Amino acid sequence: MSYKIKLDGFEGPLDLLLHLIEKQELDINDIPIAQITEQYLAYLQAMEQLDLSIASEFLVMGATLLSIKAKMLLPRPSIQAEEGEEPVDPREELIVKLLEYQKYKNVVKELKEKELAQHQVFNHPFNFNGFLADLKPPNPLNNVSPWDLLAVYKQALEAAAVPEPIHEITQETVTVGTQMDYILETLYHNPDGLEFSHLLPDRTSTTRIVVTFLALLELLRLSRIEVYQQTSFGRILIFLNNAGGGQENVVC
Amino acid sequence: MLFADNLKATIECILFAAPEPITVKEMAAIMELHVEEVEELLAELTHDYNDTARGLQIQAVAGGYKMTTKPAFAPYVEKLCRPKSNPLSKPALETLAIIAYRQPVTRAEIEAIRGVKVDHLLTNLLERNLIQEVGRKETPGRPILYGTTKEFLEYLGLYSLKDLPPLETSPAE
Amino acid sequence: MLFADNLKATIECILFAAPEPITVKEMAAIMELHVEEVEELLAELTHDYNDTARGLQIQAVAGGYKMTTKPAFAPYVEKLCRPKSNPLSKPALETLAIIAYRQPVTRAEIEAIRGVKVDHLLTNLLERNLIQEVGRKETPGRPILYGTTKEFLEYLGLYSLKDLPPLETSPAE
Repeated sequence: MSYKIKLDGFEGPLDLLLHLIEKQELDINDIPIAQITEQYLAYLQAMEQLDLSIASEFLVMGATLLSIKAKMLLPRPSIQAEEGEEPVDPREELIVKLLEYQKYKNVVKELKEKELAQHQVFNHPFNFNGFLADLKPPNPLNNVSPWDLLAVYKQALEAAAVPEPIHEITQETVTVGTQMDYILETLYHNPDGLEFSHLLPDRTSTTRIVVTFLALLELLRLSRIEVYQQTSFGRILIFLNNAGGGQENVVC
Repeated sequence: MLFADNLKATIECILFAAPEPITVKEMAAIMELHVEEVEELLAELTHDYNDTARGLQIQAVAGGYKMTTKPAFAPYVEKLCRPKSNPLSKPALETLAIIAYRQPVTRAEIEAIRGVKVDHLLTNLLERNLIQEVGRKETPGRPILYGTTKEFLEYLGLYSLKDLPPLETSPAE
Repeated sequence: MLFADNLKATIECILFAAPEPITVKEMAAIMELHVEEVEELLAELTHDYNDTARGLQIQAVAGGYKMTTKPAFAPYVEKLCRPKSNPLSKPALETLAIIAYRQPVTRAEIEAIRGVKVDHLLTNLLERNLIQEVGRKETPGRPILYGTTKEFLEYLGLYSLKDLPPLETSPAE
Protein backbone atom coordinates (compact mmCIF):
# COMPACT_ATOMS: atom_id res chain seq x y z
CA MET A 1 0.00 0.00 0.00
CA SER A 2 1.49 3.31 -1.05
CA TYR A 3 0.13 5.00 2.06
CA LYS A 4 2.84 3.38 4.12
CA ILE A 5 5.32 6.02 3.16
CA LYS A 6 6.22 8.51 5.87
CA LEU A 7 3.18 7.83 7.99
CA ASP A 8 4.68 9.38 11.07
CA GLY A 9 6.00 12.24 8.98
CA PHE A 10 2.75 14.13 9.41
CA GLU A 11 2.70 16.57 12.20
CA GLY A 12 -1.08 16.44 12.58
CA PRO A 13 -4.36 15.79 10.84
CA LEU A 14 -4.31 19.17 9.05
CA ASP A 15 -0.85 18.41 7.71
CA LEU A 16 -2.05 15.05 6.43
CA LEU A 17 -5.18 16.52 4.83
CA LEU A 18 -3.20 19.24 3.10
CA HIS A 19 -0.81 16.63 1.82
CA LEU A 20 -3.68 14.63 0.32
CA ILE A 21 -5.20 17.75 -1.26
CA GLU A 22 -1.94 19.06 -2.67
CA LYS A 23 -0.78 15.72 -3.97
CA GLN A 24 -3.91 15.37 -6.05
CA GLU A 25 -4.02 19.05 -6.95
CA LEU A 26 -7.51 19.39 -5.57
CA ASP A 27 -9.21 22.74 -5.05
CA ILE A 28 -8.99 23.43 -1.38
CA ASN A 29 -12.13 25.58 -1.55
CA ASP A 30 -14.17 22.73 -2.97
CA ILE A 31 -12.85 19.59 -1.39
CA PRO A 32 -14.38 16.36 -2.68
CA ILE A 33 -15.15 15.34 0.84
CA ALA A 34 -16.12 11.73 0.18
CA GLN A 35 -12.87 11.05 -1.67
CA ILE A 36 -10.69 12.81 0.89
CA THR A 37 -12.42 11.12 3.81
CA GLU A 38 -11.83 7.73 2.28
CA GLN A 39 -8.14 8.44 1.72
CA TYR A 40 -7.72 9.92 5.15
CA LEU A 41 -9.27 6.91 6.84
CA ALA A 42 -7.10 4.62 4.74
CA TYR A 43 -4.08 6.37 6.22
CA LEU A 44 -5.35 5.82 9.73
CA GLN A 45 -5.96 2.18 8.96
CA ALA A 46 -2.45 1.80 7.62
CA MET A 47 -1.11 3.36 10.76
CA GLU A 48 -3.08 0.91 12.84
CA GLN A 49 -1.75 -2.01 10.84
CA LEU A 50 1.76 -0.78 11.45
CA ASP A 51 0.86 -0.71 15.11
CA LEU A 52 1.64 2.97 15.35
CA SER A 53 -0.18 4.65 18.15
CA ILE A 54 -2.46 7.15 16.52
CA ALA A 55 -2.62 10.48 18.23
CA SER A 56 -6.14 11.38 19.31
CA GLU A 57 -6.14 14.47 17.08
CA PHE A 58 -6.08 12.18 14.02
CA LEU A 59 -9.10 10.25 15.25
CA VAL A 60 -11.03 13.42 16.04
CA MET A 61 -10.41 14.65 12.51
CA GLY A 62 -11.55 11.31 11.10
CA ALA A 63 -14.83 11.69 12.96
CA THR A 64 -15.18 15.27 11.78
CA LEU A 65 -14.68 14.22 8.16
CA LEU A 66 -17.29 11.50 8.48
CA SER A 67 -19.77 13.90 10.00
CA ILE A 68 -19.19 16.43 7.22
CA LYS A 69 -19.60 13.68 4.65
CA ALA A 70 -22.90 12.67 6.24
CA LYS A 71 -24.20 16.25 6.24
CA MET A 72 -23.26 16.62 2.57
CA LEU A 73 -25.37 13.58 1.74
CA LEU A 74 -28.46 15.13 3.29
CA PRO A 75 -30.73 16.95 0.88
CA ARG A 76 -29.82 20.63 0.70
CA PRO A 77 -32.95 22.21 2.19
CA SER A 78 -32.68 20.22 5.38
CA ILE A 79 -29.35 21.71 6.25
CA GLN A 80 -30.53 25.18 5.40
CA ALA A 81 -30.57 27.27 8.52
CA GLU A 82 -33.40 29.51 9.61
CA GLU A 83 -35.01 31.71 7.03
CA GLY A 84 -33.02 34.60 5.67
CA GLU A 85 -29.71 32.89 6.22
CA GLU A 86 -27.50 31.46 3.53
CA PRO A 87 -27.21 27.71 3.51
CA VAL A 88 -24.06 26.73 5.32
CA ASP A 89 -21.53 24.52 3.57
CA PRO A 90 -20.66 21.83 6.12
CA ARG A 91 -17.08 21.95 4.86
CA GLU A 92 -16.66 25.63 5.56
CA GLU A 93 -15.13 25.41 9.02
CA LEU A 94 -12.64 22.80 7.88
CA ILE A 95 -11.73 24.81 4.78
CA VAL A 96 -11.08 27.92 6.84
CA LYS A 97 -8.81 25.91 9.13
CA LEU A 98 -6.94 24.34 6.25
CA LEU A 99 -6.40 27.68 4.51
CA GLU A 100 -5.12 29.22 7.74
CA TYR A 101 -2.78 26.33 8.40
CA GLN A 102 -1.58 26.34 4.81
CA LYS A 103 -0.46 29.95 5.10
CA TYR A 104 2.00 29.03 7.85
CA LYS A 105 3.04 25.80 6.21
CA ASN A 106 3.93 27.74 3.07
CA VAL A 107 5.91 30.44 4.82
CA VAL A 108 7.95 27.88 6.73
CA LYS A 109 9.87 27.05 3.56
CA GLU A 110 11.03 30.63 3.28
CA LEU A 111 11.85 30.89 6.98
CA LYS A 112 13.86 27.69 6.72
CA GLU A 113 15.99 29.28 4.02
CA LYS A 114 16.60 32.30 6.21
CA GLU A 115 17.46 30.07 9.14
CA LEU A 116 19.98 28.07 7.13
CA ALA A 117 21.49 31.26 5.70
CA GLN A 118 22.07 32.57 9.23
CA HIS A 119 23.62 29.25 10.16
CA GLN A 120 26.30 30.05 7.59
CA VAL A 121 27.50 33.23 9.26
CA PHE A 122 29.65 33.49 12.35
CA ASN A 123 30.33 36.11 14.96
CA HIS A 124 33.60 37.20 16.41
CA PRO A 125 33.98 35.77 19.93
CA PHE A 126 35.24 39.02 21.40
CA ASN A 127 36.74 38.52 24.82
CA PHE A 128 35.53 41.43 26.95
CA ASN A 129 37.36 40.31 30.06
CA GLY A 130 40.62 39.84 28.23
CA PHE A 131 40.24 43.25 26.68
CA LEU A 132 39.45 44.93 29.98
CA ALA A 133 42.31 43.15 31.75
CA ASP A 134 44.74 44.98 29.50
CA LEU A 135 43.25 48.35 30.40
CA LYS A 136 43.65 50.43 33.52
CA PRO A 137 40.60 49.97 35.74
CA PRO A 138 38.24 52.94 35.73
CA ASN A 139 38.74 55.55 38.40
CA PRO A 140 36.18 54.76 41.11
CA LEU A 141 36.83 58.20 42.62
CA ASN A 142 36.03 59.93 39.37
CA ASN A 143 33.72 62.51 40.90
CA VAL A 144 35.26 62.62 44.36
CA SER A 145 37.66 65.34 45.48
CA PRO A 146 39.87 65.16 48.58
CA TRP A 147 37.55 67.73 50.12
CA ASP A 148 34.57 65.48 49.55
CA LEU A 149 36.44 62.79 51.38
CA LEU A 150 37.03 65.14 54.30
CA ALA A 151 33.37 66.12 54.39
CA VAL A 152 32.28 62.47 54.43
CA TYR A 153 34.77 61.71 57.19
CA LYS A 154 33.48 64.59 59.33
CA GLN A 155 29.92 63.40 58.84
CA ALA A 156 30.91 59.91 59.92
CA LEU A 157 32.58 61.23 63.04
CA GLU A 158 29.58 63.38 63.93
CA ALA A 159 27.18 60.52 63.40
CA ALA A 160 29.34 58.30 65.55
CA ALA A 161 29.48 60.87 68.37
CA VAL A 162 25.71 61.13 68.88
CA PRO A 163 24.21 57.72 69.60
CA GLU A 164 26.85 56.34 71.91
CA PRO A 165 25.91 58.10 75.16
CA ILE A 166 22.27 57.06 74.74
CA HIS A 167 23.29 53.43 74.55
CA GLU A 168 25.27 53.67 77.76
CA ILE A 169 22.27 54.84 79.77
CA THR A 170 19.87 52.17 78.65
CA GLN A 171 19.45 49.39 81.16
CA GLU A 172 19.48 46.13 79.31
CA THR A 173 16.82 43.70 80.39
CA VAL A 174 17.61 40.36 78.85
CA THR A 175 16.35 37.05 80.15
CA VAL A 176 17.13 33.53 79.05
CA GLY A 177 13.48 33.18 77.97
CA THR A 178 13.42 36.23 75.69
CA GLN A 179 16.77 35.24 74.20
CA MET A 180 15.50 31.73 73.50
CA ASP A 181 12.56 33.17 71.58
CA TYR A 182 14.88 35.57 69.82
CA ILE A 183 17.28 32.78 68.80
CA LEU A 184 14.48 30.55 67.49
CA GLU A 185 12.99 33.43 65.55
CA THR A 186 16.34 34.48 64.09
CA LEU A 187 17.25 30.92 63.11
CA TYR A 188 13.84 30.48 61.51
CA HIS A 189 14.65 33.34 59.15
CA ASN A 190 18.16 32.00 58.48
CA PRO A 191 17.75 28.38 57.37
CA ASP A 192 21.37 28.31 56.21
CA GLY A 193 22.59 28.57 59.77
CA LEU A 194 24.24 31.32 61.80
CA GLU A 195 27.31 31.76 63.91
CA PHE A 196 26.91 32.69 67.55
CA SER A 197 28.23 36.20 66.91
CA HIS A 198 25.38 36.77 64.49
CA LEU A 199 22.93 36.41 67.32
CA LEU A 200 24.38 39.47 69.02
CA PRO A 201 24.25 43.11 68.08
CA ASP A 202 27.48 44.81 67.08
CA ARG A 203 28.26 46.37 70.40
CA THR A 204 26.65 44.73 73.34
CA SER A 205 26.94 44.10 77.02
CA THR A 206 28.65 41.16 78.63
CA THR A 207 25.31 40.35 80.27
CA ARG A 208 23.62 39.92 76.91
CA ILE A 209 26.42 37.69 75.63
CA VAL A 210 26.25 35.46 78.71
CA VAL A 211 22.44 35.28 78.73
CA THR A 212 22.31 34.54 75.00
CA PHE A 213 24.82 31.76 75.47
CA LEU A 214 22.78 30.27 78.31
CA ALA A 215 19.70 30.44 76.12
CA LEU A 216 21.63 28.62 73.40
CA LEU A 217 22.62 25.83 75.78
CA GLU A 218 19.05 25.47 76.96
CA LEU A 219 17.73 25.20 73.38
CA LEU A 220 20.39 22.64 72.61
CA ARG A 221 19.30 20.58 75.62
CA LEU A 222 15.71 20.74 74.43
CA SER A 223 16.87 19.65 70.92
CA ARG A 224 15.25 22.72 69.42
CA ILE A 225 18.49 23.63 67.68
CA GLU A 226 21.50 21.87 66.22
CA VAL A 227 25.12 22.87 66.07
CA TYR A 228 27.61 21.87 63.39
CA GLN A 229 31.31 22.32 62.91
CA GLN A 230 32.68 21.07 59.60
CA THR A 231 36.36 21.08 60.49
CA SER A 232 38.20 21.48 63.77
CA PHE A 233 38.63 25.18 64.53
CA GLY A 234 36.20 25.85 61.66
CA ARG A 235 33.09 27.98 61.87
CA ILE A 236 30.46 26.70 64.26
CA LEU A 237 27.02 27.02 62.69
CA ILE A 238 23.72 26.93 64.54
CA PHE A 239 20.55 25.61 62.85
CA LEU A 240 16.95 25.21 63.83
CA ASN A 241 16.23 21.54 64.53
CA ASN A 242 13.30 20.83 62.28
CA ALA A 243 13.35 17.11 62.96
CA GLY A 244 12.39 16.80 66.58
CA GLY A 245 12.04 18.39 69.96
CA GLY A 246 9.47 20.78 68.63
CA GLN A 247 6.77 19.61 71.01
CA GLU A 248 8.35 20.78 74.19
CA ASN A 249 7.31 24.20 75.22
CA VAL A 250 9.83 26.74 76.18
CA VAL A 251 9.51 27.43 79.86
CA CYS A 252 11.46 30.03 81.61
CA MET B 1 39.15 64.62 17.82
CA LEU B 2 38.53 61.90 15.28
CA PHE B 3 38.91 62.35 11.55
CA ALA B 4 36.41 60.94 9.07
CA ASP B 5 38.50 57.85 8.36
CA ASN B 6 38.97 57.29 12.03
CA LEU B 7 35.25 57.59 12.59
CA LYS B 8 34.62 54.75 10.20
CA ALA B 9 37.39 52.78 11.86
CA THR B 10 35.76 53.39 15.23
CA ILE B 11 32.46 51.99 13.99
CA GLU B 12 34.40 49.05 12.65
CA CYS B 13 35.87 48.43 16.11
CA ILE B 14 32.54 48.72 17.83
CA LEU B 15 30.84 46.32 15.40
CA PHE B 16 33.73 43.91 15.77
CA ALA B 17 33.61 43.89 19.56
CA ALA B 18 29.86 44.10 20.19
CA PRO B 19 28.53 40.77 21.45
CA GLU B 20 25.11 41.34 19.90
CA PRO B 21 23.62 43.59 17.24
CA ILE B 22 24.21 47.18 18.22
CA THR B 23 21.89 50.03 17.28
CA VAL B 24 22.92 53.23 15.57
CA LYS B 25 21.75 55.06 18.65
CA GLU B 26 24.08 53.07 20.89
CA MET B 27 26.98 53.68 18.54
CA ALA B 28 26.19 57.39 18.45
CA ALA B 29 26.22 57.49 22.26
CA ILE B 30 29.60 55.77 22.44
CA MET B 31 31.12 58.02 19.80
CA GLU B 32 29.37 61.17 20.96
CA LEU B 33 28.05 61.83 17.47
CA HIS B 34 24.63 62.49 16.01
CA VAL B 35 22.61 59.50 14.87
CA GLU B 36 22.57 60.87 11.32
CA GLU B 37 26.37 61.06 11.18
CA VAL B 38 26.68 57.48 12.38
CA GLU B 39 24.09 56.35 9.86
CA GLU B 40 26.07 57.90 7.04
CA LEU B 41 29.39 56.44 8.18
CA LEU B 42 27.80 53.07 8.74
CA ALA B 43 26.35 53.06 5.23
CA GLU B 44 29.80 53.77 3.81
CA LEU B 45 31.43 51.10 5.92
CA THR B 46 28.74 48.56 5.04
CA HIS B 47 29.34 49.32 1.39
CA ASP B 48 33.14 48.91 1.84
CA TYR B 49 32.58 45.53 3.39
CA ASN B 50 29.72 43.98 1.55
CA ASP B 51 30.62 44.94 -1.99
CA THR B 52 34.25 43.99 -2.01
CA ALA B 53 36.28 40.83 -2.01
CA ARG B 54 36.22 40.58 1.74
CA GLY B 55 35.36 37.71 4.00
CA LEU B 56 33.34 39.77 6.43
CA GLN B 57 30.03 41.58 6.11
CA ILE B 58 27.92 43.98 8.11
CA GLN B 59 24.41 42.67 8.67
CA ALA B 60 21.32 44.64 9.67
CA VAL B 61 19.58 42.38 12.16
CA ALA B 62 17.32 42.60 15.19
CA GLY B 63 17.10 46.38 15.07
CA GLY B 64 20.88 46.77 14.99
CA TYR B 65 24.03 45.93 13.12
CA LYS B 66 26.63 43.26 13.51
CA MET B 67 29.75 42.04 11.80
CA THR B 68 29.73 38.42 10.64
CA THR B 69 31.55 36.17 8.23
CA LYS B 70 30.08 35.95 4.75
CA PRO B 71 28.08 32.76 4.16
CA ALA B 72 30.35 31.66 1.30
CA PHE B 73 33.15 30.95 3.76
CA ALA B 74 31.09 28.88 6.16
CA PRO B 75 32.77 25.58 5.21
CA TYR B 76 36.12 26.93 6.41
CA VAL B 77 34.86 28.64 9.52
CA GLU B 78 32.93 25.54 10.51
CA LYS B 79 36.18 23.62 10.68
CA LEU B 80 37.32 26.04 13.32
CA CYS B 81 34.31 26.87 15.47
CA ARG B 82 31.96 24.92 17.57
CA PRO B 83 29.16 24.05 15.16
CA LYS B 84 26.03 26.11 15.56
CA SER B 85 23.05 24.56 17.30
CA ASN B 86 20.95 22.30 15.12
CA PRO B 87 18.44 23.93 12.83
CA LEU B 88 14.85 23.80 14.07
CA SER B 89 12.62 20.86 13.21
CA LYS B 90 9.76 21.53 10.82
CA PRO B 91 7.09 21.42 13.55
CA ALA B 92 9.16 23.78 15.73
CA LEU B 93 9.64 26.22 12.86
CA GLU B 94 5.94 26.02 12.01
CA THR B 95 5.03 26.83 15.62
CA LEU B 96 7.57 29.63 15.65
CA ALA B 97 6.06 31.04 12.45
CA ILE B 98 2.58 31.07 13.95
CA ILE B 99 3.89 32.90 17.02
CA ALA B 100 5.87 35.37 14.89
CA TYR B 101 2.89 36.33 12.75
CA ARG B 102 0.15 36.15 15.37
CA GLN B 103 1.91 37.49 18.46
CA PRO B 104 0.88 37.89 21.18
CA VAL B 105 -0.72 34.47 21.02
CA THR B 106 -1.71 31.75 23.51
CA ARG B 107 -0.86 28.09 23.38
CA ALA B 108 -4.50 27.19 22.71
CA GLU B 109 -4.59 29.55 19.74
CA ILE B 110 -1.45 27.99 18.27
CA GLU B 111 -2.86 24.51 18.80
CA ALA B 112 -6.11 25.52 17.10
CA ILE B 113 -4.15 26.48 13.98
CA ARG B 114 -1.78 23.52 13.93
CA GLY B 115 -4.38 20.98 15.04
CA VAL B 116 -1.93 19.32 17.42
CA LYS B 117 -0.46 19.91 20.86
CA VAL B 118 2.55 22.18 21.04
CA ASP B 119 3.70 22.03 24.71
CA HIS B 120 7.07 20.45 24.09
CA LEU B 121 7.69 22.65 21.06
CA LEU B 122 7.03 25.76 23.14
CA THR B 123 9.45 24.51 25.80
CA ASN B 124 12.08 23.97 23.14
CA LEU B 125 11.57 27.43 21.63
CA LEU B 126 11.63 29.04 25.08
CA GLU B 127 14.87 27.23 25.91
CA ARG B 128 16.44 28.44 22.71
CA ASN B 129 15.40 31.94 23.65
CA LEU B 130 13.51 32.38 20.39
CA ILE B 131 10.19 33.12 22.09
CA GLN B 132 9.23 34.58 25.44
CA GLU B 133 6.20 35.09 27.62
CA VAL B 134 4.89 38.56 26.94
CA GLY B 135 1.91 38.69 29.26
CA ARG B 136 -1.42 37.11 30.09
CA LYS B 137 -4.59 37.17 28.05
CA GLU B 138 -7.47 38.71 29.96
CA THR B 139 -9.78 35.76 29.38
CA PRO B 140 -10.81 33.02 31.82
CA GLY B 141 -7.74 31.19 33.08
CA ARG B 142 -5.57 34.15 32.07
CA PRO B 143 -3.49 32.04 29.65
CA ILE B 144 0.12 33.00 28.91
CA LEU B 145 0.71 35.03 25.77
CA TYR B 146 3.83 34.30 23.73
CA GLY B 147 5.85 36.54 21.46
CA THR B 148 9.18 36.35 19.69
CA THR B 149 12.48 37.67 21.09
CA LYS B 150 15.28 39.82 19.73
CA GLU B 151 17.24 36.58 19.37
CA PHE B 152 14.52 35.32 17.03
CA LEU B 153 15.17 38.22 14.67
CA GLU B 154 18.89 37.56 14.85
CA TYR B 155 18.30 33.85 14.34
CA LEU B 156 16.57 34.44 11.01
CA GLY B 157 18.67 37.46 10.08
CA LEU B 158 15.68 39.83 10.14
CA TYR B 159 15.97 43.51 11.01
CA SER B 160 12.43 43.72 12.33
CA LEU B 161 9.18 41.75 12.34
CA LYS B 162 8.14 43.78 9.32
CA ASP B 163 10.77 41.88 7.32
CA LEU B 164 8.96 38.57 7.76
CA PRO B 165 7.90 37.24 4.36
CA PRO B 166 4.21 37.90 3.65
CA LEU B 167 1.74 35.12 4.37
CA GLU B 168 0.27 33.65 1.19
CA THR B 169 -2.60 31.24 0.90
CA SER B 170 -1.63 29.68 -2.37
CA PRO B 171 1.25 27.22 -2.37
CA ALA B 172 4.50 29.16 -2.55
CA GLU B 173 5.93 27.40 -5.58
CA MET C 1 38.25 26.26 -5.92
CA LEU C 2 39.08 29.58 -4.32
CA PHE C 3 40.52 32.56 -6.16
CA ALA C 4 43.30 34.65 -4.74
CA ASP C 5 40.94 37.31 -3.40
CA ASN C 6 38.80 34.65 -1.86
CA LEU C 7 41.81 33.08 -0.25
CA LYS C 8 42.59 36.31 1.56
CA ALA C 9 38.93 36.62 2.50
CA THR C 10 38.99 33.09 3.88
CA ILE C 11 41.94 33.92 6.10
CA GLU C 12 40.07 37.03 7.18
CA CYS C 13 37.07 34.88 8.18
CA ILE C 14 39.21 32.40 10.04
CA LEU C 15 41.03 35.11 12.00
CA PHE C 16 37.71 36.81 12.74
CA ALA C 17 35.93 33.71 14.00
CA ALA C 18 38.80 31.99 15.81
CA PRO C 19 38.31 32.06 19.56
CA GLU C 20 42.08 31.95 20.15
CA PRO C 21 45.21 32.94 18.23
CA ILE C 22 45.58 30.57 15.32
CA THR C 23 48.82 29.37 13.74
CA VAL C 24 49.70 29.46 10.05
CA LYS C 25 49.84 25.68 10.14
CA GLU C 26 46.28 25.44 11.43
CA MET C 27 45.07 27.86 8.78
CA ALA C 28 46.88 25.90 6.08
CA ALA C 29 45.17 22.71 7.27
CA ILE C 30 41.73 24.32 7.19
CA MET C 31 42.27 25.79 3.75
CA GLU C 32 44.14 22.80 2.38
CA LEU C 33 47.02 24.98 1.25
CA HIS C 34 50.77 24.96 1.79
CA VAL C 35 52.10 26.82 4.79
CA GLU C 36 54.12 29.08 2.48
CA GLU C 37 51.03 30.10 0.56
CA VAL C 38 49.17 30.96 3.73
CA GLU C 39 52.16 32.93 5.00
CA GLU C 40 52.18 35.00 1.85
CA LEU C 41 48.45 35.66 1.90
CA LEU C 42 48.57 36.45 5.59
CA ALA C 43 51.36 38.95 5.05
CA GLU C 44 49.27 40.70 2.39
CA LEU C 45 46.19 40.72 4.55
CA THR C 46 48.13 42.00 7.56
CA HIS C 47 49.46 44.76 5.38
CA ASP C 48 45.95 45.64 4.15
CA TYR C 49 44.75 45.89 7.71
CA ASN C 50 47.59 47.44 9.60
CA ASP C 51 48.68 50.12 7.18
CA THR C 52 45.32 51.61 6.33
CA ALA C 53 42.72 53.67 8.04
CA ARG C 54 41.05 50.67 9.57
CA GLY C 55 39.98 50.01 13.12
CA LEU C 56 41.14 46.42 13.21
CA GLN C 57 44.57 44.87 13.03
CA ILE C 58 46.12 41.46 12.72
CA GLN C 59 48.45 40.74 15.59
CA ALA C 60 51.09 38.07 15.93
CA VAL C 61 50.70 36.66 19.42
CA ALA C 62 51.58 33.49 21.28
CA GLY C 63 52.89 31.75 18.19
CA GLY C 64 49.73 32.53 16.24
CA TYR C 65 47.69 35.33 14.78
CA LYS C 66 44.54 37.06 15.87
CA MET C 67 42.33 39.93 14.82
CA THR C 68 41.96 42.68 17.40
CA THR C 69 40.93 46.30 17.62
CA LYS C 70 43.70 48.86 17.19
CA PRO C 71 44.82 50.37 20.49
CA ALA C 72 43.86 53.88 19.38
CA PHE C 73 40.20 52.90 19.54
CA ALA C 74 40.36 51.22 22.91
CA PRO C 75 38.46 54.01 24.69
CA TYR C 76 35.42 53.38 22.46
CA VAL C 77 35.54 49.65 22.86
CA GLU C 78 35.89 50.21 26.58
CA LYS C 79 32.70 52.26 26.60
CA LEU C 80 30.99 49.33 24.93
CA CYS C 81 32.29 46.79 27.43
CA ARG C 82 31.83 49.00 30.43
CA PRO C 83 28.85 51.19 29.70
CA LYS C 84 28.76 52.71 33.16
CA SER C 85 31.64 52.66 35.57
CA ASN C 86 30.27 52.04 39.02
CA PRO C 87 30.88 54.93 41.37
CA LEU C 88 31.41 54.11 45.03
CA SER C 89 28.34 53.92 47.22
CA LYS C 90 27.96 56.41 50.05
CA PRO C 91 28.79 53.83 52.76
CA ALA C 92 31.85 52.67 50.82
CA LEU C 93 33.07 56.23 50.42
CA GLU C 94 32.53 56.88 54.13
CA THR C 95 34.51 53.76 55.03
CA LEU C 96 37.25 54.82 52.65
CA ALA C 97 37.38 58.28 54.26
CA ILE C 98 37.72 56.76 57.72
CA ILE C 99 40.54 54.53 56.54
CA ALA C 100 42.26 57.42 54.74
CA TYR C 101 42.26 59.63 57.82
CA ARG C 102 42.80 57.02 60.50
CA GLN C 103 45.18 54.61 58.82
CA PRO C 104 46.44 52.16 59.84
CA VAL C 105 43.09 51.10 61.22
CA THR C 106 41.34 47.79 62.05
CA ARG C 107 37.91 46.66 60.95
CA ALA C 108 36.63 46.87 64.52
CA GLU C 109 37.80 50.47 64.79
CA ILE C 110 36.00 51.40 61.58
CA GLU C 111 32.88 49.62 62.76
CA ALA C 112 33.05 51.48 66.06
CA ILE C 113 32.78 54.76 64.16
CA ARG C 114 30.25 53.68 61.54
CA GLY C 115 28.13 51.67 63.99
CA VAL C 116 27.52 48.89 61.43
CA LYS C 117 29.42 45.96 59.95
CA VAL C 118 31.77 46.89 57.12
CA ASP C 119 33.04 43.49 55.88
CA HIS C 120 31.52 43.71 52.43
CA LEU C 121 32.51 47.35 52.08
CA LEU C 122 36.12 46.46 52.86
CA THR C 123 35.99 43.66 50.28
CA ASN C 124 34.67 46.11 47.72
CA LEU C 125 37.40 48.66 48.48
CA LEU C 126 40.07 45.97 48.39
CA GLU C 127 38.80 44.72 45.02
CA ARG C 128 38.89 48.21 43.62
CA ASN C 129 42.44 48.52 44.80
CA LEU C 130 41.66 51.56 46.96
CA ILE C 131 42.82 50.04 50.25
CA GLN C 132 45.23 47.29 51.24
CA GLU C 133 46.30 45.32 54.27
CA VAL C 134 49.25 47.06 55.82
CA GLY C 135 49.97 44.83 58.81
CA ARG C 136 48.57 43.41 62.02
CA LYS C 137 47.74 45.22 65.21
CA GLU C 138 49.58 43.80 68.21
CA THR C 139 46.46 43.31 70.30
CA PRO C 140 44.57 40.09 71.12
CA GLY C 141 43.47 38.41 67.90
CA ARG C 142 46.08 40.40 65.95
CA PRO C 143 43.46 42.09 63.73
CA ILE C 144 44.39 43.21 60.22
CA LEU C 145 45.30 46.86 59.76
CA TYR C 146 44.09 48.64 56.65
CA GLY C 147 45.56 51.60 54.80
CA THR C 148 45.03 53.30 51.45
CA THR C 149 46.93 52.36 48.29
CA LYS C 150 49.10 54.24 45.84
CA GLU C 151 46.19 54.03 43.39
CA PHE C 152 43.97 55.80 45.92
CA LEU C 153 46.32 58.80 45.81
CA GLU C 154 46.45 58.61 42.01
CA TYR C 155 42.68 58.59 41.69
CA LEU C 156 42.38 61.63 43.90
CA GLY C 157 45.28 63.37 42.19
CA LEU C 158 47.25 63.58 45.46
CA TYR C 159 51.00 63.35 45.76
CA SER C 160 51.00 61.94 49.27
CA LEU C 161 48.68 61.38 52.20
CA LYS C 162 49.90 64.67 53.65
CA ASP C 163 47.98 66.38 50.88
CA LEU C 164 44.63 65.21 52.24
CA PRO C 165 42.81 68.29 53.51
CA PRO C 166 43.46 68.56 57.27
CA LEU C 167 40.74 67.94 59.78
CA GLU C 168 41.05 71.24 61.64
CA THR C 169 38.39 70.55 64.20
CA SER C 170 39.92 67.20 64.85
CA PRO C 171 38.36 65.65 67.94
CA ALA C 172 40.88 64.46 70.47
CA GLU C 173 41.84 60.88 69.79
